[in-house]
Amino acid sequence: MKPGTMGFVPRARTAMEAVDLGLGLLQAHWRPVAGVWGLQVLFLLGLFLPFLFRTPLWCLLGYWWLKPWLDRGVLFVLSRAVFGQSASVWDFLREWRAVHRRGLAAGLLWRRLSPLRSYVLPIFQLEGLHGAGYRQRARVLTRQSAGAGFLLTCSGWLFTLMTLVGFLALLQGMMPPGSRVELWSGFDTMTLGFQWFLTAVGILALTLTEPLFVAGGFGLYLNRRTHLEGWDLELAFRRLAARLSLVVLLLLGARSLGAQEPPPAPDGEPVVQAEGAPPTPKHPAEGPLRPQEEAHQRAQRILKEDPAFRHTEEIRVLSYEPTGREPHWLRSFLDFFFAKKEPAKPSGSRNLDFLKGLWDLIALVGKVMLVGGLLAFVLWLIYRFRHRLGLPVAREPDWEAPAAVAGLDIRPESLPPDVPAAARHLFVRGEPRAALALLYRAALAELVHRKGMEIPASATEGDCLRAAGDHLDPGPAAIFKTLTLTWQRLAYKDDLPTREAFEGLCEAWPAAFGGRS
Amino acid sequence: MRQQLFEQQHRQAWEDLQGWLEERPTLNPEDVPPAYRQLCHHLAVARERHYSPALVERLQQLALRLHQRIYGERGEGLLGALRFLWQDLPRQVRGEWRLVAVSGLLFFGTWIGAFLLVRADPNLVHLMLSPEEAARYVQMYDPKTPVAGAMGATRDVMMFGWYILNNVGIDFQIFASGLLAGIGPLFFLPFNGLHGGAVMAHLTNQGLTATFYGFISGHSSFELIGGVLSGAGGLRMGLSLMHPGRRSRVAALREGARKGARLLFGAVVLTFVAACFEGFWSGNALVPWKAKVAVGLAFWTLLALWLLLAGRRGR
Amino acid sequence: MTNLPTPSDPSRIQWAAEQAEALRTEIHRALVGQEAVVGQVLAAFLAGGHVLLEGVPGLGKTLLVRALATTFQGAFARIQFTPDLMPSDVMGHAVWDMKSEQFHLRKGPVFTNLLLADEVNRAPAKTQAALLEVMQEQQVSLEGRTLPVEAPFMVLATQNPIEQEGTYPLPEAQLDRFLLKVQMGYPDASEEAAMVRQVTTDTIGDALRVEGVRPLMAAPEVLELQRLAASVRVDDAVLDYAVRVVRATRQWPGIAIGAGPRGAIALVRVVRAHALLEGRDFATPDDVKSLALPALRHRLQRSPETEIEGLGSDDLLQAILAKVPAPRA
Amino acid sequence: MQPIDTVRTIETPEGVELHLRPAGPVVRLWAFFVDQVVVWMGLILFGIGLAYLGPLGLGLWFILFFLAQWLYPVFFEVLGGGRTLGKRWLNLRVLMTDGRPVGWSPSLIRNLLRVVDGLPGAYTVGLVSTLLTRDFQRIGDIVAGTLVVHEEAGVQAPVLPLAEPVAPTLALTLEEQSAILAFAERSPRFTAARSEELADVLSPLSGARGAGGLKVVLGMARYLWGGR
Repeated sequence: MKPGTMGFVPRARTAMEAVDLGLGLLQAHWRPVAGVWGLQVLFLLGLFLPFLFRTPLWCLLGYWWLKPWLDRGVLFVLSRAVFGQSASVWDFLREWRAVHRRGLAAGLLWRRLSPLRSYVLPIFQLEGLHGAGYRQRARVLTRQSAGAGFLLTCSGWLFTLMTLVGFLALLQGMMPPGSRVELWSGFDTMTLGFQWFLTAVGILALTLTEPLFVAGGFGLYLNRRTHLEGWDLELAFRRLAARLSLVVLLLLGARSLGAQEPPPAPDGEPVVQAEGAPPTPKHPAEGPLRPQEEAHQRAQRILKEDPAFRHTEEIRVLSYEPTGREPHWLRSFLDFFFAKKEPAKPSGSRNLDFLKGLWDLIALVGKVMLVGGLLAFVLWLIYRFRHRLGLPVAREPDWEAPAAVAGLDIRPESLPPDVPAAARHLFVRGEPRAALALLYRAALAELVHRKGMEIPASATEGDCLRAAGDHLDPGPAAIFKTLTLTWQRLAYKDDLPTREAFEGLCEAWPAAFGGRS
Repeated sequence: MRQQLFEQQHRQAWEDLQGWLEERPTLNPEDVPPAYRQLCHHLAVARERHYSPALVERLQQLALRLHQRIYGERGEGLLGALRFLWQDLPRQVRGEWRLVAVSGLLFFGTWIGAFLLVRADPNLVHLMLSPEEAARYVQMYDPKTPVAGAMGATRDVMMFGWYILNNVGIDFQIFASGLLAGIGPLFFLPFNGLHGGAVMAHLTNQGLTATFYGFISGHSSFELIGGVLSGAGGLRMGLSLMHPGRRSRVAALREGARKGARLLFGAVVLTFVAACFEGFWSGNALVPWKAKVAVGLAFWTLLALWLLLAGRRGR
Repeated sequence: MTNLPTPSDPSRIQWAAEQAEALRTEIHRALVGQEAVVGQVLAAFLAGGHVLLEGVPGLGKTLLVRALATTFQGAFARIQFTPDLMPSDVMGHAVWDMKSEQFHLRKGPVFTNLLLADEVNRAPAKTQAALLEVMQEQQVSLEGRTLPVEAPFMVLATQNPIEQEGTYPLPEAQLDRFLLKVQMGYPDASEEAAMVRQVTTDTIGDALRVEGVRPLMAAPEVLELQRLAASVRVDDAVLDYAVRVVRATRQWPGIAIGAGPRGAIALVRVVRAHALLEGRDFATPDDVKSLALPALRHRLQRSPETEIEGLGSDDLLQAILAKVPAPRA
Repeated sequence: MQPIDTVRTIETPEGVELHLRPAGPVVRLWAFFVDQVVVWMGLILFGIGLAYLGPLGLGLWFILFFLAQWLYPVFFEVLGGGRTLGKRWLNLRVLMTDGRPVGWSPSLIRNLLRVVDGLPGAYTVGLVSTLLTRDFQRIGDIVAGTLVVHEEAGVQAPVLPLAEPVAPTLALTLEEQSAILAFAERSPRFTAARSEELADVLSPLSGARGAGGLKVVLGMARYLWGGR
């Protein structure tokens, strides 16, 4: 064992974290733990074998009682793991005597029910203390994390219980639905078969959860010593001292050194502990079942298995006791408002009915408010977020025909009654630009107001042309296209149309955009 | 630099950050990120120089708390939830239409199958319902039995609570059991489908159409589609587990669960709405049953339109 | 080959329009579909500007550029930008010649007419800066000598919108150097079918087929076209419209930083070229509208809220175009 | 072999490593237990109150039950900084595996998947899962990408014991300096005898034993810390 290497990081932890440290050690070293543990469990089961068939539940009890003996194997492996070593089954067998020599009897007898069992286990197994020394040491060590140690012990029970219930439920779940075997009802009858079954499951559950308990307690122990004694510091200091001088300084008290070496060196200290075979049950349960019991069980079995007795169904209904009369909240409501002109009921129960009606009324108002409020809230939300929700939102402002498109006034009232004539007139007067503009905007006005074409103010000539394609027949559309192109040349290039071209447009205009001419 | 000097120089900065964490701000919010980066730097320096463990631990914990605070997930709030319902959920349903279709088929397929079978041969109902159950359903929808709504408003609230507890819980269970390789939905959906179809056909056979259809039509759309969606969510999760694609199984599962949970969320909202209707509307005896059926059909249409069309327009 | 018409020839616009149409047709021989992209790239080409092409791989970006190069018998070069690409790999460097015992300049791939800078955002900033400098100055400084790059010179840089990891996004300020940012989407179904057919027929491997493209003109004609494009008449009303659109980007909610004056200049430049492509010698507001997106989308910086809401630059620009009134002639 | 520790290291975008300390099944069992007690106490109390309201009360109680059963942990985890009441009691916290606080969706997933962790009857799957995973995650945690960690205790700056600063007679490595500082910080909590015992290990360095040696070592810590 090199003093410098540690299998875990010693830090001052909280108690619960220390438990997790123990579990972490267990996770990392689960293989050797499983090896040693398995060996012990097999040994124990072999020991129980003669009794297993007759009195299984006693075996389960015995197994449970002997757990402190089993724990020692786990603690042995974990104590090696603390120094980064992996203990094998052979190591365990070699150290067999050392592992079991200290405090086994006490652990199995008067310390068996200690609520801090796994927390104090290292004190006598690893430190080898007993008697007054043990008590003092245990008092010091458990002064702070005793609460956590107790919780850990309870967790051990709960985990075992959880595993047990889990297994039972799993098996129950795997029964085919039609088989009608109710595992849980086995607790009532406790046949031998069920006892075997229960023992097997119980031993399995104990076997699976006990190492957790030991590891958690060991974690608490390690952490407490780190807190109390500064293990980590001692190691660092030793490294420093070793670096400083070649002289090995072993000036520490034997105790703290001894505490470092799990398991304790097998020196000749003549501590005799009761060891050997765990106590075997002295009184195996009385022989086979007694006749009365047998008869009882047969009856049970018949009741259970014969379909004639077995038609039971579990029906779960949410039932409410019928009120008998209709509550007539409506009538009470009317009564309430119209000063009970017509007593609806015989007067004897009227008073009560009225109260009942009032109560119904309150409930109704509450309900209406609840539902109404919910509804209003939802509506408000929809309204509030209508934009984000991508709902069709009314255009803001509602679309109305723009007064001007591309800078041209297209309101109908701004147009002369006879557009082509007015345009010709302007053209002759030497205002071809105005003339063409008139033709174009009149055509647009026509499209907007007669054909219902929607053009926003940001539409360019090209947009209008595309939109017009959907609203005009091919003939007029072609004319509108020519008109647009001519207008664009004029507007953006100052390119005057020829007279013929203009005339052509004027002539085609009434037919295409007809309405007013 | 000696530790003492280091502490002296930066103590103020650390205390400021601590104060910001404890809601007594001495820092402007915009100064926090730089101060946090500075702290990270200090932590790295303190570790590198092996300052005393207590100091390193103190800085480490401060940094951890700030990390959590700064990188906390910002919820999208109410608006996000609404947008999810209006856009993302229908989109996702359409995106995962295969799963939704499988889930729907498992549910409605068996439903319709059971319905047709029992309609064809009324005796087949006993394959799926025990006589007591069948009788109980008949009794429940017997016109002479008062329906829930006729029992006053307090009963409505009670039924509402029960429906939420029961139905949403079923949705949750269908979803979560999807993790078992999708077996949960594969079992629950057909089971519920068969049961529902058998009940429906049986009651129709008994001539209880008015009460039965009147009662279920109002909320059926929400509840059944909710069930289908939670089934699809569970299937999504199970599928990610079985076919992780090119990702690790856990990563795929994580992604699948996130997607599935979104479907589930939609399912829960639908089921909640269903419970509202079931509690307050379906049992209402004042409304003629034909009107209820008409309303129910309208809801079916609206829901279908919602799932098919909502959120189609881009952002 | 066409003879150059004299500048005074009234049919020169006619000629230009024919040439432009022919260019378009030839390019479409190699590249099926993507009408808008081809139009925008040609417009940038005629306007003498550079283009940033964004689109997922495999849409024919390289094909487009090679086809364009073939049409005017221009030199074509392609640089694949990688993280270890150095500026000298782009610009060229001096080599010691053992025989003549002199330094020789080895010119880099930028000395060409059409340069395809593939995945430009994968190279580190200094290499990007070198390329952007050439684009701006049209010349290269090597070993103390200034070497002009032959006109016509056009850079088409591509970037992949999805792979953002391990890339160096181009700095916002330098994006300004690109006249247009063209977005290449997926082709529609029929186009894609035609494309697949074309690529898989008579082709071995992945070779790009540009043999079908015929050369149409030579560099002088290109320069003449560019000159003609620059002389297209832009009416004050159209100019004013373009400026108003650009100015609107600066006040628009949801835009943190709008386009600068350079944006308006670029827009008008490319509007001229576009008009020429359409066979007109004057620009209309429609030209402005149809090119505002590619010319401005890379010059905006969205505000954080907008980014969170997922609104793209294009959405914002569309909204602006829908609000800005068309010009009053 | 790597020494066992109870931390999981995450690296932040700022490039520093932060330590999370995953919590194991024992402490989580108790947190769960406390939660259940609280929830059921609440349900029973409300149940008694609501019983006076008749069916209306029953309905409200159903809703409460639903909320307590499914959403109680989610609400507390998201709005209470990753802590339900039980976790608060036992100083636990739920975080994402990268150290961020847990959000609605992961919290919902991890709590809904209790259905799976609870299989076959009494959380056996969850227990086995926590034991088999390195960070004690149950199935719900794995799927949601979350982690239950021990809450940091909030270290206050310890006060170094007063001592005359002494310069070490020889250059110390950083680790050694750190150990001496740590010793000084923790020595008030050791017994005097143990402190001296530890200081004695360093007697080659301090040149003294017993109380004198302790004083020298504490002085060195003072010196290393920065006192002159």
